[in-house]
Amino acid sequence: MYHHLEFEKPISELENKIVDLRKFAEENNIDLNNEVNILTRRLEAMKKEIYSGLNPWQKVRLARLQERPKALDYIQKLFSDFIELHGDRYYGDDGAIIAGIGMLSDIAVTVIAHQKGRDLEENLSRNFGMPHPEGYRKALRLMKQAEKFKRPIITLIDTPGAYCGLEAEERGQGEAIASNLLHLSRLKTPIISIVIGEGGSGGALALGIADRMAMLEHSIYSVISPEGLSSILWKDSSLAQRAADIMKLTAQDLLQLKVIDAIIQEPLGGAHRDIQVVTENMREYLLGELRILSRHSPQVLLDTRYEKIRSIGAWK
Amino acid sequence: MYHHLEFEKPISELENKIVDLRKFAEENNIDLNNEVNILTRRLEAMKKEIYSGLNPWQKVRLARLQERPKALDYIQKLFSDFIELHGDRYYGDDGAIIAGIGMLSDIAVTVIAHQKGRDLEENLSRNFGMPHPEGYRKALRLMKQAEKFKRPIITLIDTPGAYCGLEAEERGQGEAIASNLLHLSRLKTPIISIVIGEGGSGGALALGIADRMAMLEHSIYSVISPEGLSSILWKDSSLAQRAADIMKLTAQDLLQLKVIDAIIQEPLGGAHRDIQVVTENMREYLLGELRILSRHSPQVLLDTRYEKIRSIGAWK
Amino acid sequence: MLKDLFNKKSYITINMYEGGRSPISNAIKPEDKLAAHTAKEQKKTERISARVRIRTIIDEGSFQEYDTDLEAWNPLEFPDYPQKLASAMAATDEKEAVITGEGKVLGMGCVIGVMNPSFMMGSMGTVVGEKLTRAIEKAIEKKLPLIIFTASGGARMQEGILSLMQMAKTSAALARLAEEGILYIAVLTDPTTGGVTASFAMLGDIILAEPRALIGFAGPRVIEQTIKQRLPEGFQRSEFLMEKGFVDKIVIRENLKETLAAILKIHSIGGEHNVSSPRI
Amino acid sequence: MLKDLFNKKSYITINMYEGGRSPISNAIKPEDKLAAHTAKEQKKTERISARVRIRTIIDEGSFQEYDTDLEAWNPLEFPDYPQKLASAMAATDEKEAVITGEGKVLGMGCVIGVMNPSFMMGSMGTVVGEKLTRAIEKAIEKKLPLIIFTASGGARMQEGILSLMQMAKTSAALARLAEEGILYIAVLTDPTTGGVTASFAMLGDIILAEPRALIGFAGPRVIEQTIKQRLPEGFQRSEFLMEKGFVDKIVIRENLKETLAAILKIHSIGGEHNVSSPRI
Ligand SMILES: [Zn+2]
Ligand SMILES: [Zn+2]
Repeated sequence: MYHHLEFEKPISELENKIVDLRKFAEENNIDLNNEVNILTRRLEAMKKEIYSGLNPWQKVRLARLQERPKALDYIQKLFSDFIELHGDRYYGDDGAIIAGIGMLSDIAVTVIAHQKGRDLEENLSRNFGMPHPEGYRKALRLMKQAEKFKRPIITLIDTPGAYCGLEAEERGQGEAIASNLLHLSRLKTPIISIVIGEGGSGGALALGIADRMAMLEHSIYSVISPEGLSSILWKDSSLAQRAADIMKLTAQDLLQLKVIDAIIQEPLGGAHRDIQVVTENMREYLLGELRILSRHSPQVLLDTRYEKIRSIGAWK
Repeated sequence: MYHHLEFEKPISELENKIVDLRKFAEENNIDLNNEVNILTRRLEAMKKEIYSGLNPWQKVRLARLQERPKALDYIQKLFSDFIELHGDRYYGDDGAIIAGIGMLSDIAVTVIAHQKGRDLEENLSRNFGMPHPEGYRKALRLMKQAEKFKRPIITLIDTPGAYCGLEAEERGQGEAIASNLLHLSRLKTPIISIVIGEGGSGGALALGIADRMAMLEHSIYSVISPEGLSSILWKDSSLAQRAADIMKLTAQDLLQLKVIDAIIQEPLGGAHRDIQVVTENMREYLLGELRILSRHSPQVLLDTRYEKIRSIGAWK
Repeated sequence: MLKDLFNKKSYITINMYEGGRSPISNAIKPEDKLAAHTAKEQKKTERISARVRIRTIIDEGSFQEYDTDLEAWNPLEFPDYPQKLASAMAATDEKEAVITGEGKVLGMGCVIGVMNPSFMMGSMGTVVGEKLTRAIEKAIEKKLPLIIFTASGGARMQEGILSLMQMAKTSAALARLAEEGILYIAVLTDPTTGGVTASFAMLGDIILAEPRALIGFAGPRVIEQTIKQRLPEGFQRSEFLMEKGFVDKIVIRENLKETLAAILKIHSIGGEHNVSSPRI
Repeated sequence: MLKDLFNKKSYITINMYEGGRSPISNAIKPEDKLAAHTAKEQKKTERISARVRIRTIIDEGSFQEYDTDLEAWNPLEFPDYPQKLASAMAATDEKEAVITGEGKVLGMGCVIGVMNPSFMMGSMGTVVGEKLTRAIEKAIEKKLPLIIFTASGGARMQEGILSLMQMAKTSAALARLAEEGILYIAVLTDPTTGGVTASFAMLGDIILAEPRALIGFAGPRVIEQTIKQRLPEGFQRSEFLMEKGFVDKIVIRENLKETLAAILKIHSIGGEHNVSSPRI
């Protein structure tokens, strides 16, 4: 069952009111169609107003919503014949990263994604979408395999960040992320990344060196979590909302900062309201961009990718 | 202090007799020079006879001798400016494998070697020269580095085998060895391997895919230890001597089977009798072969290396 | 080391899910869930001959065997080896521990090698190494994907160092296959150990395994002797290897042909003819 | 996350040899033994400024600084950022947290970048990323080996996502350097954490570290908050990272210049002019 976010309360209240009114009309056999229609129109207007004017913190809440579709939900809909592949060939298989091969329409692709759990049980096996080094190494292994077989790579990003635990440090979280950044920048195959929920710092970036970078409309991407920033700035993680306001973490901010190339539209109220719509928007984006990228030689691809990464930054 | 092997007893007895005789002559002021000279000549003849006619089991004993020089002893003498480098960048640093860079005469080289301990304490930190997967992965990392910087690779082989333990299996001993075999066969830089003591099965082979393969005169190289074979054949590991006799594991056998290209001479009695002599023989061999290998293009090198490996075997 | 793998022809159920931490189960297709389920239920993994395996994988009538005449020799003059070979041949009606050839999997061409666990314990001598290497070279020549089913107690003692060198030979051939960008799928079946595990078994672009197959470098008894304690339940089984990152996917025998076909299909579409083709 | 690394300017001795298993000590040169010994004795690791570091490493009079005019901006309009920058500049007399340039180490030319731990905690904003990337590009252009001394609390929060992208930028530039076959030595000094550890710090062909430097992805406090327990002694110190396989060699400050020179020397002899030269 979907638990409404606080800024959605006026909407759900109005929705309930409409339901009540209909019920009342039916039970008492009165014609209230006119009233119902007026309220329904008001509801639509209210939704549009609320969802198009979400503040950064509201976006954060939406991006992290338990009900928001996770990578596997999209993978199941986007790719046919998907075969999940496992293991880094060094140490383990990390459930926080899904990797495999499949067909996007008639194109064979490699898919790599962070996977958050859709419930508590899955979240435990997925470590809440926070990978260990073996997750990044599995990703790199299969990205190199994609290069070998000249398959484009599609990554879906959705992570609070790389896991900050003892074992992750022992096994070289820093090395694993760094190594991905280096190798992804030179992979001779097209790479497209889409942030579908939460893009958490280096843990997200390790799957996010791409020829095309998009974000779903209500997803976020930042160097640190709002909680993290507020605890650094004000020694108080409960001021996360205030932090979110200043950190420019929405898809719209990142497009303006030229860190991403496109925003993929979600249905009114967010991706969870109609995953089919989002999936079709994603498919259209992916196929369109792959069509363009496939026209380039690997060398042009690499040079363009480098220029793209190279140009980010601002100074006096 | 050097503990004599049983087949060396006649030698040491005669040596003691000569010492006694000299002492007696001195104490009693008698001239026994003639007798001493006769015995000394007999000693030389005996040594030649014994050491040139060693049976396989005696070679096994010599190859494993605690006093036999270990990789680091040779490394210190062969290479100037040697810098040891550590770690596999995935999991750990394996003391059973030494790796580093240094100068062989005026050639920059990468050196990779199994290192057995020279005493019990070192043996514990070296795991008796039996690597874990991280040892093979360190080796591969630094071999690829050698290729990158166009440095020839020299490997020194001396291991009872890859470690057969729980953690080694968990971390993929098989994968680590296999991966080295595959990559070494295509490294675009000259590789020379020398078995300096014990060449134990896959654990040795993982450092032994080379353009030139030599063995020290009294070293051994086999698919399984004599103890292992005898316990398989006769359910009795104490029959190792009998096993050694049939398994063709001496340098001389391997030369005949065309598995190795050369035998490097040891001083009479074994490498431990005069490491300087062995080192100079090794240096001469290495420099000579590097001179030849350096004339070939990487492609010729790879093709020749492949043909060399490809041709091993015998069938009807 | 070799023999202890083969002593017990059928062994009791070891449920790895009881042993250590539970494996990350994130199957998203019903078949995967079925596989995991079935794996639990299975009392033992039946070993089948290479000939039967080929019938279950390769489309009827499409198999062309390679190198049927290659026969082992006794280069080390190892005592009793010729007799052992002769009785293995008589018992299996095969000349060696591997069958190689080409054929089709649901219509898609491939080169295939299948090891025979009942021919001298599937041990790898020079003929096994040579036949597999020739098969790999055929795959390069014909630009066909390669599938190898492993089942082996390791290197063949009786051919000594020459046997060891087959690890190098097959791995070097696979390195060339990889450089050509040709797909290699390894399918690990019970038991896969020793020199085979330390060479071509672990070199697949994609590594599949049958449920509960024993897969390891050292044999379990050797390890127990080394560490002087009992191995945990489920150690060195397929499920354990998948948890440790060395197996891509565990597939029950009934689904193997379809899974191989699905992988071949994706790879037949890839390459030059993938995104760069004008159809998109 | 950033600040807790820097709060204690001098911290108590943590002896890693007491903590976990003893590190594999196999130094074969007397200097190494000395280094290990000295490391034990050291009560703390003094942080030094980038300017001082360059004096201790680069031959006198040989240093030519790059990009002295590059100065941070406030692209996110982050509150108080300009003031923080101004006070960091005033306190350090530097314009940013990294100095780049070229010079000689015992006569051998190289491009060098040195981070300044006291400029806004050595955090990496876009100027740090840009200066390092330009330095890497210079090394490619001039075919000079590259040395980077790291010292950083991670990405600079005030530049948000742009700061994160400097990890990508520097790593992509290092990938091109690697393709050109040019040597890159990373020298990790106290503290090296966050985005710097997860990019160029861990990408050296050879990675050196000063004794007992704090090196990690996550800061110790963040980890303690995550796992809800105290970290073991010596965790995330240089010696720990070497044991875990991520550092090639620990070198005491007194030996750093000579060690760098020795590595540069070996690499100056390598390459095309190594075995293929007529002198052998
Ligand atoms: Zn999984
Ligand atoms: Zn060491």
